[in-house]
Amino acid sequence: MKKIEAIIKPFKLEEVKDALSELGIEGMTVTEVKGFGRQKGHTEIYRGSEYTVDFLPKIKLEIVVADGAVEGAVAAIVKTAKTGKIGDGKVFVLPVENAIRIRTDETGDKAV
Amino acid sequence: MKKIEAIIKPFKLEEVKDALSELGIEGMTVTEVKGFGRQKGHTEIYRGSEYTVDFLPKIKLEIVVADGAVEGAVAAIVKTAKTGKIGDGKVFVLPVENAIRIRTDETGDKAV
Amino acid sequence: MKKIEAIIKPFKLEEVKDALSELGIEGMTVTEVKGFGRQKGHTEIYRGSEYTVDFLPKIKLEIVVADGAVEGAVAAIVKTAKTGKIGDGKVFVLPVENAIRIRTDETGDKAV
Amino acid sequence: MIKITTSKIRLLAAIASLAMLGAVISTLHAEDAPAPAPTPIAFTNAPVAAQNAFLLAAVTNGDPTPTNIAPVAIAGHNAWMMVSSLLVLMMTLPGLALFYGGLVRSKNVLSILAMCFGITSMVSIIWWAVGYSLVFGANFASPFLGGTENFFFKGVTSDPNTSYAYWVSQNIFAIFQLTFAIITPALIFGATAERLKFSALMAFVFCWMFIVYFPLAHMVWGSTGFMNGVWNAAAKIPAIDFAGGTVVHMSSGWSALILCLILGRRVEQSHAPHNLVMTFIGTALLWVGWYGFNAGSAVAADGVAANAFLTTTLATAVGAFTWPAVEWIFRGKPTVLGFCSGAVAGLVVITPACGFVNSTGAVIIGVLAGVIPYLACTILKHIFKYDDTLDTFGIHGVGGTVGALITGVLVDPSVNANLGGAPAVANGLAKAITDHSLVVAQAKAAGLTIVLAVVGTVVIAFVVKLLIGLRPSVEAEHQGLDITDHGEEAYNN
Amino acid sequence: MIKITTSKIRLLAAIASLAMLGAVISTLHAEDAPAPAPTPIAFTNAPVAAQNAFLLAAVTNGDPTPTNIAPVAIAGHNAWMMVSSLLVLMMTLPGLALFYGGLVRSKNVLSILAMCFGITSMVSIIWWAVGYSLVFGANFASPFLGGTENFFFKGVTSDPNTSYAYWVSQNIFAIFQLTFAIITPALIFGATAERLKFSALMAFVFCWMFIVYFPLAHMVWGSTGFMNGVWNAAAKIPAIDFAGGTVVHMSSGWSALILCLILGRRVEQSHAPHNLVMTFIGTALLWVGWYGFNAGSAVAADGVAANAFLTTTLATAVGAFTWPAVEWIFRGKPTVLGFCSGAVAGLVVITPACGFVNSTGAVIIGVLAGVIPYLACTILKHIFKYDDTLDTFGIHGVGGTVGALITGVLVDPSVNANLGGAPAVANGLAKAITDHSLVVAQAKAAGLTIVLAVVGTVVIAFVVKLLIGLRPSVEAEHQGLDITDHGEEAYNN
Amino acid sequence: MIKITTSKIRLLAAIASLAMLGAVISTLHAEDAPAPAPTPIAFTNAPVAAQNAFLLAAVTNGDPTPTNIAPVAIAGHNAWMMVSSLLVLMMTLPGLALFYGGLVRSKNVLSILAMCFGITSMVSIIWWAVGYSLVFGANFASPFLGGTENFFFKGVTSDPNTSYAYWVSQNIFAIFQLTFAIITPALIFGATAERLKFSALMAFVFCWMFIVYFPLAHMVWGSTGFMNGVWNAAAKIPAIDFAGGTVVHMSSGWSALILCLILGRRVEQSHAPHNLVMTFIGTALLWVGWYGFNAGSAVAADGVAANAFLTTTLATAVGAFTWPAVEWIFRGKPTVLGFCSGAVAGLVVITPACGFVNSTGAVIIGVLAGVIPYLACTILKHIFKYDDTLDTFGIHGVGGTVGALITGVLVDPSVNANLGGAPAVANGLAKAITDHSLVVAQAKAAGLTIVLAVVGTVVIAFVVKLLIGLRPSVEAEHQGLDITDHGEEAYNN
Ligand SMILES: Nc1ncnc2c1ncn2[C@@H]1O[C@H](COP(=O)(O)OP(=O)(O)O)[C@@H](O)[C@H]1O
Ligand SMILES: Nc1ncnc2c1ncn2[C@@H]1O[C@H](COP(=O)(O)OP(=O)(O)O)[C@@H](O)[C@H]1O
Ligand SMILES: Nc1ncnc2c1ncn2[C@@H]1O[C@H](COP(=O)(O)OP(=O)(O)O)[C@@H](O)[C@H]1O
Repeated sequence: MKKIEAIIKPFKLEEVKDALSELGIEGMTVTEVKGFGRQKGHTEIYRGSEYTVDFLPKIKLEIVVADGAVEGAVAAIVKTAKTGKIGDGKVFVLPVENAIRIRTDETGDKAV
Repeated sequence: MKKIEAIIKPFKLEEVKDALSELGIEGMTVTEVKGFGRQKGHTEIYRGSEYTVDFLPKIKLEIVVADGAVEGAVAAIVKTAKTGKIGDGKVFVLPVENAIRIRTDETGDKAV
Repeated sequence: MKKIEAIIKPFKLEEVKDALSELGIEGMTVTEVKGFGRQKGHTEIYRGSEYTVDFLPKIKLEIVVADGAVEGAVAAIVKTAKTGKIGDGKVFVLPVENAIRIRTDETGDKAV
Repeated sequence: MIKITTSKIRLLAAIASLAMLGAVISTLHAEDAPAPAPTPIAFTNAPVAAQNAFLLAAVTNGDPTPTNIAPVAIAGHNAWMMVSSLLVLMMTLPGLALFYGGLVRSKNVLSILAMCFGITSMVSIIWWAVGYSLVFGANFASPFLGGTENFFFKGVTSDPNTSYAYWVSQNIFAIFQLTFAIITPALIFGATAERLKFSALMAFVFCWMFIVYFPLAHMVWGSTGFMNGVWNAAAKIPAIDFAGGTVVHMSSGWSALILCLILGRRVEQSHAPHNLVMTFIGTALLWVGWYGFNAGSAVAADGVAANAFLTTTLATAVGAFTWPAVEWIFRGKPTVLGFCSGAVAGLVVITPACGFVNSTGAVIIGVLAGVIPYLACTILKHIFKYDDTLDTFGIHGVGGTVGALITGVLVDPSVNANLGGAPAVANGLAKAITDHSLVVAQAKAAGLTIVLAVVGTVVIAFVVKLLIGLRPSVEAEHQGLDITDHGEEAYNN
Repeated sequence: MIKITTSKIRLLAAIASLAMLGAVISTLHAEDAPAPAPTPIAFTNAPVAAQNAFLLAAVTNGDPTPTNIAPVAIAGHNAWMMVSSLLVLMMTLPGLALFYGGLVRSKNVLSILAMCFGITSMVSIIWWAVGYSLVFGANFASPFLGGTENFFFKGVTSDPNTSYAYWVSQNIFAIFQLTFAIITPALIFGATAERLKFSALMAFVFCWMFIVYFPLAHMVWGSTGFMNGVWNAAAKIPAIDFAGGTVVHMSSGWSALILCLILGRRVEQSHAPHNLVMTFIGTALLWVGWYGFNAGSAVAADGVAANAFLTTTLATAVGAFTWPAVEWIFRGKPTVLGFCSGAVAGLVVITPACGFVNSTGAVIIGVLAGVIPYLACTILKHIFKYDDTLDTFGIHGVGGTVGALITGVLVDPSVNANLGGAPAVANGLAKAITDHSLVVAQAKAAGLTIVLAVVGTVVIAFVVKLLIGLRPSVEAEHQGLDITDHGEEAYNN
Repeated sequence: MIKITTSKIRLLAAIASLAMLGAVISTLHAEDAPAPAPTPIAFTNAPVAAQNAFLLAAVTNGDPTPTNIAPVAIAGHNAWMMVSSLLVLMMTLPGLALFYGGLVRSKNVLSILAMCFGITSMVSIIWWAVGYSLVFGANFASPFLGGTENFFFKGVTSDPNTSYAYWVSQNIFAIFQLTFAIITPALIFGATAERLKFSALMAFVFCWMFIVYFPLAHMVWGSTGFMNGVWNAAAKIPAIDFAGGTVVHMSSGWSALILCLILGRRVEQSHAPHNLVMTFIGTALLWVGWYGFNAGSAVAADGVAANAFLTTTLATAVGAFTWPAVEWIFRGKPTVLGFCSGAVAGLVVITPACGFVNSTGAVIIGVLAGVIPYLACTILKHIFKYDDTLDTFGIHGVGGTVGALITGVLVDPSVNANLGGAPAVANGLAKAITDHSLVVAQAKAAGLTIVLAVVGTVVIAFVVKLLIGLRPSVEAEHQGLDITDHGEEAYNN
């Protein structure tokens, strides 16, 4: 089992979700985050004070999948989230040792 | 050391926290997230426009514990977070290589 | 590749970010979280009702870096985030198996 | 497709049958209108002295009867009463809705707004159809209910209804009074917040208006009212209530207590207000709007209104000072919710008194308002363990009762000549004031109000429970009423 | 450093050339003012009977002409009109801004606020310079535009302008009317929310005031206006519009439809309102402020204002009841947005009618307002697939049109004596009412309004598109107009 | 248990000793009231001509002295002054609280609300006890302080106080003036936001009212005031200040500058406003409420009020246009905060002038207001590096000073007959206007105001610092004042 963490542009969420659903991935968890990276922020001016916004709104997707499903999921995310412009985001893959579905106590691949 | 990530229903947070405290777990980090899964969302209608809400409010708990404490902690979470209804959530266990307490520079199991 | 997760006090974010930038770390992802730990919360009273706040506002930083950069990054975080007071937070290091830059399809160390 | 659920059918049935009942009751004693007054003369035909006396009376809210010229709507008074009416509407929308809405969890805030809006719209329709007439009509010649002559606002024109105001258009008066009929039931739902179904609310309020509000409002303010000490020479209980201590605050506060007892406690434990800034805005708008409520209750822009304006300001400011001061002393910190609570408590307690007490009285009332409701919300509530979610009983029930009684003690006839007017002399009010025994009549009025509110609420609540149920499912309570009752969420991105 | 971008130069050029155009057009037919009325006598020199008649007229908004004493500003009326003016200002700032702002995504909320504020400030300046005069001046002696005599508020003093009100200071009247000139264009931008550049908006509104608003307002309300049935004996279309069904709601609603068609659909698909509490507050303030709009349109605190106050309340409450009731029946749940929409629809539809119909008429109007705009927003919009973001056309365009027509059906001359006044008799309005044929004139007025709004908007929109462009880039639309147009974010920590 | 901390004891001690001081000072020169005017005759006993003159004066705010009939409270004026009072209260609660509250970080927003509420309640009590009398009393016969005769609102009834208004109830006048005494100190705390303890604030304001506000308000508006050019024939500085350029804006703005210098900079660096929508709502309510402030300062609903209404609207709109226009040109984008700032600056600068200038003057003032405070907030502040958190000095201090001076330049006696009244002739004001030398008196008044504000603030700040300290700990500043001072959080779930 792996956890895929994808940082994407907020307006791409629906598209990515739909692409993953089509792959049969039935669960994911979404967090609103702020990203700092190569994509330049902007300066906001409030009366006399300048305020530099380096942290841009991003969406973090977390999806735990069985090992075999990783590649397809990552490809789907990369494909749908791409705009080709800087700031499109990243996908990270992390190892997961176990998963449990709280409702049923199922564990492992069955739980995700 | 392992990181336990639990996605639970928001109103269960207090109960789960208390159960973990009883086990002697003294630290955890909580994030408000949105979950997509088997639990059905609902449709909201704003004047003429339908708006489907698939992402439901969930709480993500992150707890880093020594290897020996994983089992108990997971069991406690599963027990208290369970309502038996769809959408109860998941628990994931991930490997952690190191932990440092910023205040004291302690590392490893002592740091969590 | 490793993922560094740091839980820090909110007002330290700018400082930590600057320290990491100086190390040449160009990307990170930030989440507002609530932390539960040794740092005592406080009691709020709304008319007759007491309401205990155990969960304090914290910032979670996630930075994926090449293996060689881990040590320096962790040291920089620990140094700048430290106030010496309880509640300064933790740094966790997790293994990462792969990283992909969505924009360019680059993978591995080049992607972060 | 049309979704007609069982509960909806039951709700409609309940409403319909109560409408029948109301209509039947309301026409039972219908009689002819009282004999008309002697025909007045036209302004131009009156002697100059009478013309001038009439004009002076017009701009100072004097009594034009001696001139025998028919009073007309006068700009200054009409202007003030239009302003007052919109201010009291603003108290409910958005004032009260924000005050209450900020205090609940974010998943229930829309349910508060919907209740305020639902009550506003439904009560307006009832008021137009029968309510105004049942309260301010006269052809029942009854101390307990008005009459049928103004059903569907028949005869409610831009000319004054001289039973209530010489110089204000009756249609404005009718709307002004409507705004009171709106906010009163809306207050109740603070006590039951986060656990009462919207459909149950609507059915409850529908019945409550007929069974509690209309009779009570007539008794206190109707020209033939049972407890209308100032204006009804035949009042059996010569009590006074300037702007609604009994009618508005006691009736809603005691009904709230009963209803929250019947409902039981919420499923989830206590929580912090989701948005105190919202509650603060609501409080401020309540305060601002309350000038319409209190000074507007003079139904003129005269010296009595001016006095009510002054006393309202002082009592509120002192209440807002005292409550957080008490917190600071006993709890270590003055809170924003304490400021808000103290201000609202001050407003509640001064309401029945504002047109009858002087500035010193107002300051005393402010101090009481900062202490007694505070104790009710912090100690009484814990002792008896009722789940008065937003302290409607603690502030309106207790505060209203304190106000009704203290008015009898602090009354100062020098600020309001009507306290020595002909009706007050006839029914004993004037004497009670001189004797310092007015508090007895006030206690009787308060007692009668409590009985009516409690009994009415028990009966209605059980009927509604039987027909359509009061509480949402536990699941729904967890999810929040915004989604389950209204299919919406307050905050998105 | 000064950043002068091309688009800014183009914008300035556009504004400047239109200012020229406006100025030229507006002076084309300038003529001398009409012959002055016979010199009035001083109050102290008038006979006592005249003095008293004058005083009575003063406090009841009577006609002082027979006394031959020059009318002056009277406290009660001035007070009410100052209040009305600030209420209508409050409708835009913050009312409409919150109503609209809550419905957009959080990344576009500031752009709504900036549009409301930008229009308020720019239109105020235009109004002072030329607008007031072009609408309420007379020296063009034209049915289509006013005159030049009040450019830069020349002669706009604290004395009354007796062509419009005997007892209200002209400077207050000018500001009261300014608040209408502000809110009208601000309504338009609900339809184009989230995808119109701020610079394009400012240029559009600048032109729209000259081409659509000023002529239309003069036609309907100017003393020599083409469709001013009540006050212009020579009106060619003797239509009635008490507070702006055609001038305000139809003009903005139909312009909104055209502009949103020209713009095309938004890039991102439909979304939930970012803050329904905000929309609720906006709705409540619109309702409260609308009393200034409607009852203030009597330009006096008299019986006509009183009637408008009543009808406005009833229609709004009934609208707010009906819309969610329809939702409850057909969709299963009454929504808070439904309450808000129904209330606003009620306010829109009663606007032209409020001073001309009775309470029964108001209730009928409320029901229509809860049903017809509901259908427009839910069905019509889906059929024709225009992206009217916040339903400006559905509510103001459709509701305004319904209101204009239904006023012709429900008019009740007994609530407003002016419907039988000398001008109304001369131009045929009085007869049309007796004949029940007024709806024909109303339809003509509505048709003329639609033509003017549609043609004007098409022309202006294409000119602005050519000069500075209408839409932001797709990137900017994704990022949100708050950052791209104003460099700010609404919410931080 | 009761928690009595040392700081609380010190605070109480400070307040108590200052109360003593105030009381002592205030009775020092107490003398008998001035000789009463000749007994007026009753209305009914006056000749008809006098009656009619009296009635006309009543509804137009004329001078009834020639009729020798005692003036009474008149509906139209009372109505307007009640409205004005509640509008100015609304400026503080919730207006200013939201304007300031939106600009701070979310962890300090409640501290802003608590300060506004705390000041409102405490100042109300002081005002009732001694403040009103010290400002508007007369028995000290002093140009610097009023008298003791109205302590505890003795004699403040519904009859007019004819030294200030013929036709308005004195109790309304007293509350109207209270609302000014509330907002003035509340303005100060924009400059010190996010780093001043609540207890320090309360102690500071308590002293500041006695040392700065009461003397200054008497000097400018008291019937025996040192700088009351319009009404005091013996004024030494015949300056004019219609609604409080010196008393309200300069006094608070300069005090704010000094206090923020004494406090030092905040611990955390600059930040974005936490909720610009909140600031926008606050701005809009300030604008709406300011009509009570400015037009209400006529203390009548007359032509002077009407003119103030007009000039306030124009200056604000032009200010709101100019500030973002300057931003657009120099910075590339017009901001919502720019609109808000420009509107408030326009309101500030027009305040002393509103009843004395014409519409052209108002437009000029609007332009100045959009430019000069803008420069103060963006350039001056950076040069001198003071941490005026929310630009209280930049807008109120600088804007108020500009307003005070420019009023002397743009004054137009044709809009306000009082500028040529008997007192103005006696003290040289009338001549200064004809000579175009009024600006000298204005500069003197401004200078005196600055000296009083600066010296008073320095003294009080150091006393309070010594007794209870001004700043919270660095830890507390990081955590936010909401939790540390009030034990609450604004936003939860
Ligand atoms: N090393 C990293 N660790 C964690 N998150 C990162 C890292 N680098 C980038 N990110 C996230 O990815 C987002 C996009 O990265 P950015 O460098 O702006 O553009 P791109 O993805 O096109 O290279 C950032 O806003 C941040 O949230
Ligand atoms: N594969 C997954 N990866 C990450 N999070 C998941 C995954 N599947 C489910 N979740 C999270 O768990 C929550 C509950 O899952 P759901 O399928 O609705 O019900 P259940 O846990 O009862 O099977 C989801 O809302 C989502 O937040
Ligand atoms: N075992 C843990 N797992 C995850 N997060 C933790 C854990 N322990 C502490 N934290 C996070 O670190 C923060 C600081 O921890 P705390 O015990 O309060 O102080 P300190 O870091 O000084 O020991 C907590 O608020 C929480 O967010």
